[in-house]
Amino acid sequence: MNNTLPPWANYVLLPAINLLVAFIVSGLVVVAVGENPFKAAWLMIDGAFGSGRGIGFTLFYATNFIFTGLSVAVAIHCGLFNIGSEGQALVGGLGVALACLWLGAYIPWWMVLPVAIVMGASFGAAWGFLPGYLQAVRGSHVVITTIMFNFIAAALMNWLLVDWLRPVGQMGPETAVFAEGGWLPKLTGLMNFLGADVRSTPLNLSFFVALICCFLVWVLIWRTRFGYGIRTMGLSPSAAKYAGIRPARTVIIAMMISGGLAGLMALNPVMGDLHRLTLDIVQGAGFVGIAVALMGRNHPVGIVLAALLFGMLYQGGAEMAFDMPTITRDMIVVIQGLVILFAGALENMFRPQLSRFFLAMHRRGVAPEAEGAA
Amino acid sequence: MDFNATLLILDSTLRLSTPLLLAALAGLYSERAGIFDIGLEGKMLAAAFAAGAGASVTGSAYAGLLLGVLVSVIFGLVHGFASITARGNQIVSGVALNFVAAGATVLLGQAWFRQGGRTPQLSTDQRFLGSEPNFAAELRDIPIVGSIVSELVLGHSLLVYIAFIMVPLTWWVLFRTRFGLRLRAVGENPAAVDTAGISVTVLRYKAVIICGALCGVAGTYLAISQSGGFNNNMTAGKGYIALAALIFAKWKPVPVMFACLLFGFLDAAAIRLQGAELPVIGRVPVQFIQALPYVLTVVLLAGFIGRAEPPRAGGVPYVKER
Amino acid sequence: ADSTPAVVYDMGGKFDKSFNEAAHSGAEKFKEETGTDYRDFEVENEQQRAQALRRFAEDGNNPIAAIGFSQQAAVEQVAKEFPDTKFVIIDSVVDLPNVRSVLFKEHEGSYLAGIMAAMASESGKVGFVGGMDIPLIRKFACGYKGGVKSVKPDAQVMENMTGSTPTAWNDPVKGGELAKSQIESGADVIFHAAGGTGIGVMQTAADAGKLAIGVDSNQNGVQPGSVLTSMIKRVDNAIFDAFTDAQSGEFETGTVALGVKEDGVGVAMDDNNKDLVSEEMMAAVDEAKAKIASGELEVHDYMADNTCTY
Amino acid sequence: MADTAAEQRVRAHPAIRLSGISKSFGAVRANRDIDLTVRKSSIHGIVGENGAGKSTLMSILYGFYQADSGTIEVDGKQVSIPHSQAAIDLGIGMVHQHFMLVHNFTVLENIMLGAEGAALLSGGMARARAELKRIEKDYQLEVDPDALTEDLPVGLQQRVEILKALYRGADILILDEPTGVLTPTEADHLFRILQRLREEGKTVILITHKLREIMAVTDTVSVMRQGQIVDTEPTAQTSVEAIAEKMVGRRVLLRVDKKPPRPGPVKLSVRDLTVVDSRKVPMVKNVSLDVRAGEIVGIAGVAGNGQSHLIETIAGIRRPTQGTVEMNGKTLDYDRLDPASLREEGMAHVPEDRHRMGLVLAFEENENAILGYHNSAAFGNGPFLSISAMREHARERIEQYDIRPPDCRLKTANFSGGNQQKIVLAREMERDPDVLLIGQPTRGVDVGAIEFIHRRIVEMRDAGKAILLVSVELDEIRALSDRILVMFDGKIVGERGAEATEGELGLLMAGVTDAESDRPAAPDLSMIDTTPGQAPAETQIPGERP
Ligand SMILES: Nc1ncnc2c1ncn2[C@@H]1O[C@H](COP(=O)(O)OP(=O)(O)OP(=O)(O)O)[C@@H](O)[C@H]1O
Ligand SMILES: Nc1ncnc2c1ncn2[C@@H]1O[C@H](COP(=O)(O)OP(=O)(O)OP(=O)(O)O)[C@@H](O)[C@H]1O
Ligand SMILES: [Mg+2]
Ligand SMILES: [Mg+2]
Repeated sequence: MNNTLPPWANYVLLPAINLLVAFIVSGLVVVAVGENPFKAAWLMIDGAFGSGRGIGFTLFYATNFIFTGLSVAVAIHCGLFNIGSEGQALVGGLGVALACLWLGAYIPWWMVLPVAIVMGASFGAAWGFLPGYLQAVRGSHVVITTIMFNFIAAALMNWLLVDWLRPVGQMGPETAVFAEGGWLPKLTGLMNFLGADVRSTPLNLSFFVALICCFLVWVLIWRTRFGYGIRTMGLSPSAAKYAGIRPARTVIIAMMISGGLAGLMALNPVMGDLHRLTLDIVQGAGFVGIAVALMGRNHPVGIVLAALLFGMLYQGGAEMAFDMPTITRDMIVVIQGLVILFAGALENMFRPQLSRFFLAMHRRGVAPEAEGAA
Repeated sequence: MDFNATLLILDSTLRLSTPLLLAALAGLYSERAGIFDIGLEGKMLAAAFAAGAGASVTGSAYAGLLLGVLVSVIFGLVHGFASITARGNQIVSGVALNFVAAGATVLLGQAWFRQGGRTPQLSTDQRFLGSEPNFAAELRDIPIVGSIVSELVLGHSLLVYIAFIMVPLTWWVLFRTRFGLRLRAVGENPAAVDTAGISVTVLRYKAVIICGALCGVAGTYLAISQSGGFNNNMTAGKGYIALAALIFAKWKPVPVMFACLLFGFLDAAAIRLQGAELPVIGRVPVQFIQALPYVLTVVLLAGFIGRAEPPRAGGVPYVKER
Repeated sequence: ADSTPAVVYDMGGKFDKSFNEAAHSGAEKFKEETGTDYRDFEVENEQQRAQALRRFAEDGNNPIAAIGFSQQAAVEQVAKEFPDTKFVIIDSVVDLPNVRSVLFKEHEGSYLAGIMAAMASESGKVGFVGGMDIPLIRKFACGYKGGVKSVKPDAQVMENMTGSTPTAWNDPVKGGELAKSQIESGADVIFHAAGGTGIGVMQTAADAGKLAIGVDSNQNGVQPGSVLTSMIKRVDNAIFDAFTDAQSGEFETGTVALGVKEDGVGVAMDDNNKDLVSEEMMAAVDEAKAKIASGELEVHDYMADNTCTY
Repeated sequence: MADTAAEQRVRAHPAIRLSGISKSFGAVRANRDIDLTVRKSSIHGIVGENGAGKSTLMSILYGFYQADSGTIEVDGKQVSIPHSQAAIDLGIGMVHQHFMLVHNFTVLENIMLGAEGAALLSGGMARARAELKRIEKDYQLEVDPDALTEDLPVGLQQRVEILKALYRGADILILDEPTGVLTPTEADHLFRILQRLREEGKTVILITHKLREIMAVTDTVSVMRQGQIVDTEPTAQTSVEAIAEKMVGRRVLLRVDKKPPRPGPVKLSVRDLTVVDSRKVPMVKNVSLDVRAGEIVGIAGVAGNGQSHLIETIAGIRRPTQGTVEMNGKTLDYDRLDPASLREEGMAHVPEDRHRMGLVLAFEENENAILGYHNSAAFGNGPFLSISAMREHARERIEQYDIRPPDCRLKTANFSGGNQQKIVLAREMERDPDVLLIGQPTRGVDVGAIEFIHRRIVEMRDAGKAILLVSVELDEIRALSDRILVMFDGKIVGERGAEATEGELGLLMAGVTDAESDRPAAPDLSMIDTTPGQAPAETQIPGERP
């Protein structure tokens, strides 16, 4: 795509326009079910940020999306489209849960956490390895294999939970609740200290783990030799070959890092909130991650912002469902879809017009910052 | 397993593969034209809802079918607009439309019918139901052959027959008509089609419309033939299995049919094996059978059993000017 | 304490034509009779269970009813946080001073359903389609079997479970397939305990001109004329009582188990199925009811020892 | 304008008249205000450097691209050609530089595509078969109509393209670099067909880099440079030198004053090297050569005769199928060594295609300045890169090589071609390598920069480096090399000293080896040939980009 947009337009203006359109269409849907879209919007925003509880939940959901967003982004930097974060996160959950089940009863959380992190990440990485390997060595399209692996992961976890991990006499396919050592501290105290008055919130320490991962990913991609290799692979495989960057190795490792990040997502729901492993810990976060990465332009800072947006949708949407009889929880899913559609798939819909506009300004020399991208 | 039980499983295999077959053929048209479509799931779901709602409101199965197809085609056109005109990412577009369908169906269903996203139960005359021709009874008396014919061939719903007729029809369209020639070409090398004086855009839009229509029939089948109304998330991943089948069949019509029958059979078997003890093996984990289609497909993709090479131009928007 | 009560439904949603819907109608009944409004919420994910309960508690709603065993963990958590708020949990036990746990003796109701099935069956073969394969559902199956055998000791009972995960509660297509396979192998009466999946079971039975038995709430009207009866679980009563008790200030906590005796379970009779039910059927059912109530007949409870003795 | 001269000679209507055609791709102005007139039943040649805009102009005439401005006349009538169908209807046919064939179609299917006749194939098939037979007979263009296209050698694939055009009954036939993929005999066959077509009254536009062909077959020749037509003349009235000069826009004569070489020990030694390309066609055949410290060995040859594959193999980008390479006396094990580790061993490589290999256009300048050296201790410690070190290093190079604009954070795509080349040269030359492989050092670079680059190369030699130089610009080879090897058809067909004349080298480049020099000398003109050669088949590496 010939990109004659100045950076600020590319990173801020365009996504903003796309979002706006997405929300307008969502508004129309709200009208279709006979509610007042402005009231809905207000309920959503207030529900997400209006109260300490709301903020807690918003950040809790955002944590998931930061992890999956990073996961997708790392792969994209290597020119890979990993839509398997969903499955990788689920399998990562197994790693986290096992760590907590085994150790939770014997040692405190701060000793369990590192183990859980290692196991979650490595389980996720393992699930990312195979598609990576198949892409790099056998040339199987990573998009298709990762779709398949999502379903294989679901079946696998289903089997494990039903036939192995479910304690006897328990109804649902879930593990037993972990002992205290498998519980990450909630951030309730911190939030209250910061002046929010919340009795309890699912927001937990893994939020900070996510932020740390953002920093690490930034370092990896822009400050390490391997990250340099990843970006070269992603931007010009032929140049990578010329530079002696081994394609297969780079692709496989990138997919493992991507899977590992997805796997870490499981910390948040499993060790941070539910304190047990259930089948629906991921809830589409893997797919939302695609949109988060796209909107965040694959940069950690952008990803955090996009993740907050989707966290707001989840939490605010739930609140909206509380207070609007005819609007059910499914509204969230619709808005999500529309945002992914307009900010993701249709992100270039307005680019030509914008480009022409800026090119014109550039030609007239009105916008000097356009020079950089000319 | 005795003869009769086998027949019954095969019979239900037919019923269960029908939606897969329709969806997979839909995907075939789209992907052969170079438009990847992981939105089969969403299209089917939307169509199922439209069909269910349509049939219950108008009281006519055919109206339901019409609406189902219409809605699914609209979804197809959105996907087309995103991938052909806006040159967006086809995978992302598919993901997005799946989300929209999953949410909107239940949301609207709840708002309109207040039955937890379900559409009202349909009476038999508002549905596509198989009716056994009266000679089926006599046929049964003929040993083996008779019962095979009457069980497997006769008494299915109209849509089942449509699905299976679509297979030879698709083959014929693809390999015996001008449209088919161009469709195959545009999926491999759009520039060749362009320089041959044919509009890539129009051709690809035709493809996504056909894809939408077939998904529409698939969804309709789910909602008002296989069951008596729409039910939230009633596709339950069938769209992805269809996709797997399409790849497993290397984008060829007749193999697609066999792939779908295989996957349908696995499903039929899984249903009956749920929690059941088998004589020798003991208790087979059903989840394993459920995962089998995907595992098989990956093995194929890995090139261990043949090679699955997608259409060359698949997934890439046609851009002349970098 | 005249505060508005609240209900948190399980994932099936409040119009699942099954026990969430039963709870809903109970709440509606309460609203009509007392004029007091109530609030409700359908959860979509694990986080929201606790979130909803807590949200209602913080808003001062009281009592708060949680439908379904999946809510157990959440109720435990939140009930601790709000000792002054009364909670009701259906189908599970939470042992806290401010929680009323309501259990149902599904095996007894299923036993009655079994009797009717056996008597209605001409082929001597009847079917059972369960939702998610969990002890609770096997409890239904076992009681049902007992009822059937009590009438026709040599009758054959086909038993299938839909799945092993929550999706098994909402898969009519699979339900239909299972019913079809049972019908094709001779069953002419099929009892479902499968939530939304049952819709497919009843549909298929109707399509094939066979009989189905509904569950939880009165489903006789779902396929009028081909639903023999419904094994009703009076969740509506449980909710209604809980709400009224709380209003009149006589809300006792602890565990209650409602069976035939307490009229907590039973078989539904209405215009939709009166032509299907014969006098002798009624007679047999009433007799069994009496025996069970008097304790003379003890229906085996699968969950007592995870075995079925029939 | 020389066009006017041409115009006077146009009887009746010209077949084609283009006026004021301009076309930009983003920031690149591919065609700038072009006027071109093509006489009926003539063969009109168009020459020009890579990127001069030839293909773009023809694609506009064929309706593949739309001109930003300008008008087109066919047979004196002004027409608009919004899509290829319009061009086809006007009797215009085009054989594209990059074939427009469907790889998994049969020849027949490819030819029918777009001209099927009826909605059902069966009828059209039969007709097409018959028609094809006729054309094949008339022009001796045999191809098996049922063969799968991807199984055909490129030469035959091009035949299919020509058949496509003839099948549609083209009166005006455009061929974009048709001979790039043809053997000399195949090429001659093609030219006979073109002459035949002209006799039938058809008009042919022939794009090529090979001036020998221009002189041999065209009636008129137009020269393009930097998106403009700089000259159009009757072929008879012009000369190769004249054309060549106009093409490159400078006297193709270069002086580099250099001291006599003081060759040291052998640094690079290649023995019996054989390399096959992705289509398994051998591109390099048993090549052996030595490069000593302090000497420049130049490899001359018409593009596409294996030079690129030779260099890329030595650099470790391709795997040799047989033969050995020794550097500093050590045999290089290519299964173990990749280009990066070879650099550590002291081998630097300036690739001939800077956009495909030498640079990542989306990177900042300072990032490209370490491409291939990104593992070196100088640019960070342990697994980490030091941004400050990278930028510091980049600034030095910018300073030394006078790269403009002097901004190490600017996106590389936004540097001009010449400056992009300087970025690559600076990177490869300044790391004190023992062996330096250089491909096309001055392609698309302005004269000032060429001077500078040549001086640097000689300085490197005097500093005792062993330099292997590949260039399709013979004058460059002659100006720089101490020894000249000539490559033809994958083999080294001769060696000469720096004093060798254009004439003798030209003979060698045309494949006339010393043994058979009695053979009539092909006009020694093929030398001033600027093709990059067909890029190896894997130009676009697959790999989905979001
Ligand atoms: N589709 C395109 N999008 C963007 N830029 C293009 C496109 N096609 C050509 N260009 C640019 O336009 C200029 C002219 O390209 P063109 O292919 O016409 O040159 P050419 O004379 O045919 O070169 P060659 O001899 O290598 O074929 C080049 O700078 C090229 O990079
Ligand atoms: N592919 C491209 N993308 C963006 N901008 C480009 C591109 N190619 C050229 N430009 C812009 O156009 C300007 C002129 O580029 P061009 O390569 O034509 O320079 P030039 O006149 O050939 O100079 P030189 O002789 O040094 O190559 C460059 O300075 C650059 O800013
Ligand atoms: Mg060209
Ligand atoms: Mg230039």
